Amino acid sequence: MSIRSLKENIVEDTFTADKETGGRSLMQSAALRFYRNKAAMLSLIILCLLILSAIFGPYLIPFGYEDPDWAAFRSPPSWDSGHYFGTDQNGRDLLARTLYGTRISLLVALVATVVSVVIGVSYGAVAGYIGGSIDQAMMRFVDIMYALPYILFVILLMVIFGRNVFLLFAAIGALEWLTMARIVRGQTLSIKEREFIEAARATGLSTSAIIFKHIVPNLTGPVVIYAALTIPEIIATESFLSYLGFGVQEPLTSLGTLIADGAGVMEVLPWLLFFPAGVLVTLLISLLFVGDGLRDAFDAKELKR
Amino acid sequence: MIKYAFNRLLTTIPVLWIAITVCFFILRMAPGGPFDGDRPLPEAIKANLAAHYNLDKPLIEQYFIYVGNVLQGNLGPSFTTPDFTVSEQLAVGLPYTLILGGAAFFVSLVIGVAIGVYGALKRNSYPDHILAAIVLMGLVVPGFLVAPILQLIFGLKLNWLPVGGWGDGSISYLVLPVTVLCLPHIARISRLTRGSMIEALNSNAIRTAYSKGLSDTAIVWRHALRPAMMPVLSYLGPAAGFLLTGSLVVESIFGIPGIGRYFINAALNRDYGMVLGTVVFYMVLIMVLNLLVDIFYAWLDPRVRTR
Amino acid sequence: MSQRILTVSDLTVSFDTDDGVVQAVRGINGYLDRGECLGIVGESGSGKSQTFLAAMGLTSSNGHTNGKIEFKGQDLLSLKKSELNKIRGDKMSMIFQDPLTSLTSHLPIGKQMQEVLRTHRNIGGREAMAICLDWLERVQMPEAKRRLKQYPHELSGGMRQRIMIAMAMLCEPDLLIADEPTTALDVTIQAEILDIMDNLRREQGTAIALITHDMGVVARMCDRIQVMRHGEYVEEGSVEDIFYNPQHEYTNMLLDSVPHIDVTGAKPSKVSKVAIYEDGGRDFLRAEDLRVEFKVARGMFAKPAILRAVDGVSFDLQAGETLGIVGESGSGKSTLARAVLQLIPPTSGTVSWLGSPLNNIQKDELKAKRRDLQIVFQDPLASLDPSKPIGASIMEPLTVFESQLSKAEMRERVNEVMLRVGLNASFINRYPHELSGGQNQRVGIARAIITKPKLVICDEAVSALDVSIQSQIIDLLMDLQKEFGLSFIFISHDLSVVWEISHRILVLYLGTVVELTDTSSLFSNPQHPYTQQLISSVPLPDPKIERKRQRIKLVGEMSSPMDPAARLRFLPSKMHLMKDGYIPKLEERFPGHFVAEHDDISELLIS
Amino acid sequence: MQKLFSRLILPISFLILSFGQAQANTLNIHNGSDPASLDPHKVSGNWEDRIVSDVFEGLVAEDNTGGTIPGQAESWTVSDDGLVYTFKLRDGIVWSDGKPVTAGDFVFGFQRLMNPETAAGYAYIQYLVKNAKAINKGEIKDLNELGVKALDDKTLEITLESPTPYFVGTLAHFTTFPIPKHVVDAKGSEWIKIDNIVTNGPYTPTEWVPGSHVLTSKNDKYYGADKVSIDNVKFFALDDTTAALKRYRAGEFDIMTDFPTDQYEWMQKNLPGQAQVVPSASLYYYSVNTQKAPFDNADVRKALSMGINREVIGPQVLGTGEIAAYSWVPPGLANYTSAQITWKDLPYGEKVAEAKKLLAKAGFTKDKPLKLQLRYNTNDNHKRIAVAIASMWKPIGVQVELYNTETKVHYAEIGQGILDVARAGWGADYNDADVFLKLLRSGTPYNYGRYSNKEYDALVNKANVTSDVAERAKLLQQAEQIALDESASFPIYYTATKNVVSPKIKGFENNPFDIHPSRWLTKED
Repeated sequence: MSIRSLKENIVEDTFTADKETGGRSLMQSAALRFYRNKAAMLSLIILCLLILSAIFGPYLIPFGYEDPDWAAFRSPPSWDSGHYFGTDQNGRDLLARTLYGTRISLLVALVATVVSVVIGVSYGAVAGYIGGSIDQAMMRFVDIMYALPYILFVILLMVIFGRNVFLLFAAIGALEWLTMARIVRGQTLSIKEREFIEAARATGLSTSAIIFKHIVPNLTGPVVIYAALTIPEIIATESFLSYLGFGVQEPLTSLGTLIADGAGVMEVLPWLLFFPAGVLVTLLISLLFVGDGLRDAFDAKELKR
Repeated sequence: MIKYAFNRLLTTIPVLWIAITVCFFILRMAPGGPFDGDRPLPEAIKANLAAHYNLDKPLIEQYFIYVGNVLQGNLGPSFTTPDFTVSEQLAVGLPYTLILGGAAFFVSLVIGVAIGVYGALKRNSYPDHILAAIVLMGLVVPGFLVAPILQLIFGLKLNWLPVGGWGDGSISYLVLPVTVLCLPHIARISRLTRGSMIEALNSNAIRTAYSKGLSDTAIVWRHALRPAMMPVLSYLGPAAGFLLTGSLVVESIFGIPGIGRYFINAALNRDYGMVLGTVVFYMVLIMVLNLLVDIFYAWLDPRVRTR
Repeated sequence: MSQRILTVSDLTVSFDTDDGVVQAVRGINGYLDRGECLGIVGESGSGKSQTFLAAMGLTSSNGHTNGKIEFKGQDLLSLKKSELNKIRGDKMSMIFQDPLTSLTSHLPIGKQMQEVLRTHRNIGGREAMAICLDWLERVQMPEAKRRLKQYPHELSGGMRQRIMIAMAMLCEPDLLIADEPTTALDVTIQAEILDIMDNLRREQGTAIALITHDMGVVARMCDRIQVMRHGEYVEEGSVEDIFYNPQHEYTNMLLDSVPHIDVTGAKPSKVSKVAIYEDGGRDFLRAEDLRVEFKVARGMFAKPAILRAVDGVSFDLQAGETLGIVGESGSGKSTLARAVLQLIPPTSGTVSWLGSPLNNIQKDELKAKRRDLQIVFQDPLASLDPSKPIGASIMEPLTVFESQLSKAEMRERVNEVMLRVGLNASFINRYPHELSGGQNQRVGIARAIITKPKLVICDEAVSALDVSIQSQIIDLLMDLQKEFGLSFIFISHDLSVVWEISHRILVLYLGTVVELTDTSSLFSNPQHPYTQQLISSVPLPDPKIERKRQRIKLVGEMSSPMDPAARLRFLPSKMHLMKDGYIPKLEERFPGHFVAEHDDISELLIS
Repeated sequence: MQKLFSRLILPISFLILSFGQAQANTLNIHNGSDPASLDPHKVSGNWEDRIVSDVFEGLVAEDNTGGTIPGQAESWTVSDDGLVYTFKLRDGIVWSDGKPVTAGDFVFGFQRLMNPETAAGYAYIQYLVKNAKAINKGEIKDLNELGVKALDDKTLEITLESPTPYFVGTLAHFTTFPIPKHVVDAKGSEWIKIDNIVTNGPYTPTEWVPGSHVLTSKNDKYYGADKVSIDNVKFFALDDTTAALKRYRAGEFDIMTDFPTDQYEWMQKNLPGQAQVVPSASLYYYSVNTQKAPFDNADVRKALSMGINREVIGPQVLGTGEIAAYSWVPPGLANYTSAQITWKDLPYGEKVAEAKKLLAKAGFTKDKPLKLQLRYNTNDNHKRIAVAIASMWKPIGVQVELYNTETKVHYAEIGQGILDVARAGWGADYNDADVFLKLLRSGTPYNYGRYSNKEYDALVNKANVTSDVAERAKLLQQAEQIALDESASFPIYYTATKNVVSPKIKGFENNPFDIHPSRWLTKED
């Protein structure tokens, strides 16, 4: 009737003939589907290039990200001076700063995402699996957190953690986990209803064993997808905070800080905006496409948005 | 329904209370006080100011005074603008924010849904891809960058629209700020709509509708659109919040006297009363909006109604 | 020849998928005449629906069609959409398997129906309403007028399907395509729906294309049959030809796989002859007055309603015996199974296992006993952890109950059991989604028997499978029973399957036992009116018998277990005691034949 | 509901109304931040000063170069001991509601300023007045003890704590403005609401939309009204100067009181003569913690100070050409010539060499660098200067950790002495060198670096009771030289006023105090 059952039949025919011992896990088949998605693969390649250049780029260019070139303040991009992206108002090489900024932005996003994943998954899985009034209470708490003006809290945290950008983003991650917890809980609720969980209970597995052996592994798809979508969100949040003047501490920089600085001088020193904004837009688009690709690869309908 | 709405609002009271409490104490943990500034005040004057605003009392007492005031509907004084109480400030800013946010809300919903439905109907065609790419740019280019670019192009180069300000409140002053506010939401709403519309169009119910010989228009409007709106609807509650925080950028760049800017200015100025006031205001707004969303849900889906 | 409505020639349908092009229909030819009922029979994935979806222009967007489908002289495949829209819903209409999702949930029934009339007949308002109402009455919709304002979710499955039929018939089409119209319905409802369709065909002369996997349904309804497999018609002929003189081996296999209930009292061949009475005897498993209640929230401040899913069930089971539990949806059979295994804690009553209680005992104690009590589930794919290779799933009980074994020993055991259930050992590292439904169900069985349990509960274990696979799995279970002396509780809504393998059968109705006796006397001498209705509703895959059978129709419809009047549906004479919570008593009418108290059947028949 | 509705309609109608007024001769000023208040006792910033000083007038007023001229008082006399000032009020001065301005309104103003209950942030400016400090601290409860008395409706007598030569200059400050007693008596704290407020200045506020603008209109009852040319002044609040510049370019603003430095070059090219950068009587400096090792060592401080290449900052880093500062008191203050840092004229290379030597002597070398934290409050220019100075210090063996915080935290912390080196700035509230020199006196709250030198304190204290102008200047100069020699703090550059003025505006005179009362300006169409 449906294509799925059609395929199943064909699969049955093929496999009875097939004598290989290996199998494809859901992860592996998702990877295969992802591999076939051209836009997502291209984005992944671009993303990898960006990450590699953020990691190794700063070592390959002759200028440091914090040292002024006293001879070249506000100089436009030039092949001769070696400032391929130009310099800023402090005579610092923009290429070096862009690479460095990309690195910081990615790191910051990573920290926040890891924190949000860890909290969100454990919270959501526990709430979803235990259920009942505990679940109600836990989710009510999430609702409360949702209603709080998020950006205000970030600003307050900024005020408290202002000095340490990684601490700050760990804190942002600690606010970002709400959606993750909701998604994980929803998934857990539906996984919990699946018969294999009942089978595990019928086998006599303990609650914690069921959560960690059967539920958490099956959350990989949604978690990976949502984490992939959290990263661009955090990068965007970071650039927003930079605009408000809460960016990372000088002489460190981030893409958000560079763009916020560049936005004010777009008419007079356009290169200060153009290059970092180009990198940010490329980065975000790649991340979004990769996230979309993952979603399609895992065929996660409930996460389609 | 009214009873339901009332109950919902009732349950928000403890939520509000928790939020007020958390904010109240977090704020006081932050270094710096409302009267620190580039001209340090002599101790005597600081003491006068502290006494004036009850800041010399023990923190816990200040907390109870504040909560007591809020219960009486009084959000207290603003430290940074002594001529206005917090409620007065919010009352002055609210109309601007509501007009701006409401317009942006409406425009992003209409355009976002239109693009999404179009994309779902023509999925994977070139127009679909091109529209998606344009819309995506709205999502990834930050508002604080879009705003000055639009100002430059439409305000200064083309001279079509005013660069900023509220002017006489006419549409021409609203176009740019509303556009900046809308772009990311158009992107999100259109993506959501496209996805859920595709799903709705693949549903059994739509298959039945086709088998009845209905035209495409009738199918989209009568049968597919409402179920497809469900995920969009659940996005709208939070989106209203994002519009508020987004208006922070828009208001400061376009010089519009809404309440978005209080979010940051009050926190930076350690204007405790103002911060808490905005928190209370924001939460009440979000809760009312979520309630509206729920009611709308019931309209979209009769199954929710009878539950 | 003027009677010919539909001609299909050289039709192919193919789909682009991730795994390449899939040929769903590979060049078929066929026809349909006026007033005729054509059955298209095939197992899942045979492409039987695709032919008619193509005719309706409903092939999904990644599909391609080739060939010709002529409907009264027009080639449907080459028509423009607007032209096709003039035909579908008017001269040709279709009903689907799942009536809940097939109706638009946010529109009232009346609007959905009127829409058809407005589109094709340009009739609206009262006139349209009157036509809709007329059709609802013709499909025997109770309280038809009220239904027009209701939403689909407020109606039962049977009512929804009546609406689908009424809606399809509004323009009095020449052809009604019914795609598995009764698969999602209970057997008593199925019988009613089939009768309605049959009457329509007689009265209106509407040709019906009936797509189904159920040989019994075909036997009852069809004049002519097409047997389909892998996108091709393998055999075609009149209903008698196909059933009594099948030519193709596939047709043969299909017919053989279908259990033929014998209502004369003969024992089915598959049941093992003797139950092994061990020292425990009837103390092997005993459930007494078991009750499971759920609280159903009715809004934030209303008191939750009590749903009695299992309402005082008692039975016992002997070692080596198979107890079949049948009941329609909502009868509480799955809840009963889970309560027995303590997967859902019973509200009251006791379950004892080998003389000692299973409920209200320590966790550890229960865990130790679980080794002997296993369960096989309905949905083979859902019952396996998709993130683990099947070998790991099969091994899991060993890691719990025989953790002293080394990894290698465990793997050895897994290999053994896989061979035993007919799985290739090379599949050990495969994932559930790579296997077919039948293979996955073998995995589920392997997992259930690896610890050599004494009791296995099969909860609709074969319901999701095609008949051919179904019979293989049943054979496997019977073999295992013989080999290991297993006891089974076999739960199903399908009487014919239960008939085939059970020693004794328990009939459940809304959480209560209405009849419990050995298989042959249940079928040859059913006592309770409900049992009689149930048996008479099962379509038998034998056209001659089937068409002669008298169907028993009782007043009322199965309602919710939350409705207090529902318990006394078969005992209306005691309805005045409803408020006291009167429950019909179970009486032993013959030795070992228990029947719930009921009024005389003549009182209950629809006149 | 109706209330909400009217609130929705109000701003729109207001703006339609004001749009109509804009047709009349309206001066549109980009005024920076939102004013906190219109109450002279509740404001502190220069953006508030611009509005408040336009709508109120004190005993004295300012001309278009910031010079002191008679205001509400037409003349005054000083007693021989320099302690008692007697002011004669002008005839016919009235509030905008027609009620006369009396000496009593001034007394009321002063008393209100010092009343602890008012909690006026800037009250300390007038601690010069007898008993002012004690009243403000709550030590004296009776407000009538204050040294400000009305001898009659037209005569005001002010008694000081000690002779203060610059006292009359401070009377142009908004803290001394008269307050309409009859309105405060009638309306209480509501007197300041836009519907109630009455003023005695050339303008009177007519509309205030917080976050957008304050509109003031010409006060026809003002004694000099016939010479006031501009009918309305609209002070726009817009913190984002980049956005403001765009609106200036679109013709929405006539004057900007600040502009983004990066745009200076562009403006000089495209808006010639409109962007005006003028040295002002204010100082941009780095405070250094003189109580904390190793900064308690004057040599270390000197090395750090020498390591700053001041000539690069204004022209290169900021791009607006601010002048390098080698004195503590900016040039241009009345009756004063600043002392200068002795090594001012050494070439930068030699300064660096000398700095290295000094640091080495204190035990810091390239391998064992001096580690310090450089604090600044979040702001693009502060950041840029800090980055530049950090990299100037790097070669002399200083390793800098940049530490930025928001303004409130910055000042709260450095006010408590939590700093190694921190940015600060100071401007002249009134035209006297004491404004700056008091910053380094022991125990004053704004002495962030806790610099303490008895000789310095003695010299400054002595100067402030010296009536002879030349003698006083000499004493102050000596003190300044001591502070400079000890590198008590690092002056960096004299802050420039940065205005953008449309060619339509006439009468805008640049001055070191950045004072441009609207009454002197005219606008051509």
